[in-house]
Amino acid sequence: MLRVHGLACDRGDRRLFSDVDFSVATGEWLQIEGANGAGKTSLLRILAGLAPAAGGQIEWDNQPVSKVRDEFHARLLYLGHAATIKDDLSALENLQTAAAVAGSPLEESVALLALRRIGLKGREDLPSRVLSQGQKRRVALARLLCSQARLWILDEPFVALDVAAVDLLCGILDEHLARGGMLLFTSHQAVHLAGTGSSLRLGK
Amino acid sequence: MSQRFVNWFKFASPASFYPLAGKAWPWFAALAAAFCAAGLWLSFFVAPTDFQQGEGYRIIFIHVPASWMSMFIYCVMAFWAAIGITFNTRLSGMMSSALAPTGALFAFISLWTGALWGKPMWGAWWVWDARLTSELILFFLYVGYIALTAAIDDPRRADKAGAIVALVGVVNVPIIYFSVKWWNTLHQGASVSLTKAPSMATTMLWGMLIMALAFWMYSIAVALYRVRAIILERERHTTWVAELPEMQQ
Amino acid sequence: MNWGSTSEFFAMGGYGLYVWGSFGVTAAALLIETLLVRKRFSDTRRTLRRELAADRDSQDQS
Amino acid sequence: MSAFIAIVRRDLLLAARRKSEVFTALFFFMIVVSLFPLGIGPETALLRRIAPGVLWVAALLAAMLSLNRLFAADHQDGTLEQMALSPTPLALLVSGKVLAHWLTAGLPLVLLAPVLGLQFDLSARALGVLMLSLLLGTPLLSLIGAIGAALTLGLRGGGVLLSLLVLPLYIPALIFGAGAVEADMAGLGAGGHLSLLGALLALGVFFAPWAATAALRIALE
Repeated sequence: MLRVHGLACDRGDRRLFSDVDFSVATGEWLQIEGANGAGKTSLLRILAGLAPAAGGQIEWDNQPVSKVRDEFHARLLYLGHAATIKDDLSALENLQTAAAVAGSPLEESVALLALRRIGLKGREDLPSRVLSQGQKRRVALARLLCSQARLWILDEPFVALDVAAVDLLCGILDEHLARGGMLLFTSHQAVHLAGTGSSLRLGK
Repeated sequence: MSQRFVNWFKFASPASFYPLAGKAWPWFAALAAAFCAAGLWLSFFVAPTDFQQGEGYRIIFIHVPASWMSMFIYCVMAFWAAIGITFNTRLSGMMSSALAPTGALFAFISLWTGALWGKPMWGAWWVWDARLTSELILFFLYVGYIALTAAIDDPRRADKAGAIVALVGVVNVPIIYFSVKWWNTLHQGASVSLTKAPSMATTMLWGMLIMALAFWMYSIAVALYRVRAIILERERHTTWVAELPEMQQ
Repeated sequence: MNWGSTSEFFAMGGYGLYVWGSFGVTAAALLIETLLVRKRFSDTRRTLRRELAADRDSQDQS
Repeated sequence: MSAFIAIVRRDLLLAARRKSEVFTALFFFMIVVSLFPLGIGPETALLRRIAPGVLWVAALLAAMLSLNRLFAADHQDGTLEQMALSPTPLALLVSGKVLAHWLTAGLPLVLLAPVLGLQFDLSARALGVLMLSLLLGTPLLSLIGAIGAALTLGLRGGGVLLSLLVLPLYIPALIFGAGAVEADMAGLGAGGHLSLLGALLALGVFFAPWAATAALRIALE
């Protein structure tokens, strides 16, 4: 259970947003909307613990997140705007390294299975340099398939994906929610997900 | 007890430190002028001519205090850096960046006067004496600090990065000093050192101490004045700045 | 008193260039620093005053 | 620990796929060292005297070349954020990156140095001490360099600033490293210098990842 109360964020001298309240319980999703520069990415980064908040509290399982930081990070999967894909490594190497850094190393067979499901069959060993933008996003999203994290925080997960990939991703997100996972994401488009969800609009 | 604790943190906020610094700096400036006059009088009229070095030795009355100050100011910067990192106070970063230019200036004065002392005594403008070399490296450390904090646009980030540089530097200063000293003895044997002037008379020591006090008071006065400017620059959008008497009219 | 005359004082026993070079540059450096700090402070104060005055004007009009 | 190994493995893989960067630094080292005799003259006694200093300064500059990119790519593609969110402490992962940097930028210098030392007519014994001093000293260069690289991450003119910050801190390593070889050639024994270099290395292993991590967190905010 993630609960946020009175959250505020500054950039330089300017206040991006303030008094943001919401909570996400098991099996729920929250879509964060807002114009460019409204602070969507900043909000996600604050929630993930990458940036400090200018005010307010974030609670994880009824405890301030600053007190249970390690436990929170072990339960969290954050995919930022950047692709986190190294051009010189293959899709398989990228996926395995990312998973190992996140603390849950993958067997090669499991990783291959995930890449196959995300639609990269036959491209597992190519250097990521030769993959298209959308295929690189798929490599990054393959991490979702192997993730044991309860809370997913995704920044613009639908960008650069074709229709088939959007459907595939929605399916993956539905599965996660059905397992009792929580999901926070930003997107400009309307998304149809199963389970209970709501949307939060930043800025005026 | 707790009352006193609260008070300290009250003065650590820029809003209450600004008027305090405004009241305090003239006193330190006056003290600096008084000590400077006394120190100059001691160093030119009371201290006798040195029988080995003639009148040239009078340079040490500013050289030695300036070297002391440059090292002392670096330590104070590191102290503020540590405070800033531990308590996350805004003022400490401002104090560090207010002190850095003055510290660099004293390091420069120390090098300049060292060269002017060395020319008549050693016959060369620059010798790789352990103390002079360490002072040069200290000057580089100051320049690094100032360049880094100037390159970062966001002042809060600049303060934090500067704090790390200051702390890493202060750990390294003794290591650098001893390594340079060792290097020096290995290469040219014990050379004439500035501070170990042959006949260190008590009057000379007093002259140096009083000049050091003058520099000290000067540094405090200038740092307080500069930190006032920094506070205004950083806190320009706050209401307390808008309500300051000097902002009216 | 160490000095017989003013010229003797300025000659510094032949070390005049070095001694006055040191003391002079030190005095100049400290003076310049003081002036620069004063200028920084008054510049900041002036810009802030103008900003605040402009803010007040726009508030009066609205 | 698996995350640490993954980071080291990944950085080594990346270096292996981009060999040109490693070789550029190595050739830079070779060229700088070879320039000195051309500037000073081929007199053997003089060359032997300046060899430890020249080799050490060149190694220092060559190790600096690749520091710029130590965290820059990871910062750009978001990998650094993932590292910060890892359950493994960031300082440990940073140590992994430093280790990989040393293996690709420091160790080759150590291996190449005796060959270049021959150009300066160093004795076999002096070459051995030179290698040993570089073996102890180059990890220190990577460790201190990581602090500078983290502090200048994403800044305009970061490269020049990095050298300004890091080079003064390299001085003790330079003094003890080059001093070890000189002391040995003068018949004084290199033990003191080498053990001090080792002590500095121990200090660096302990503190530098911590300081670099603190600097990285500032850059990430």
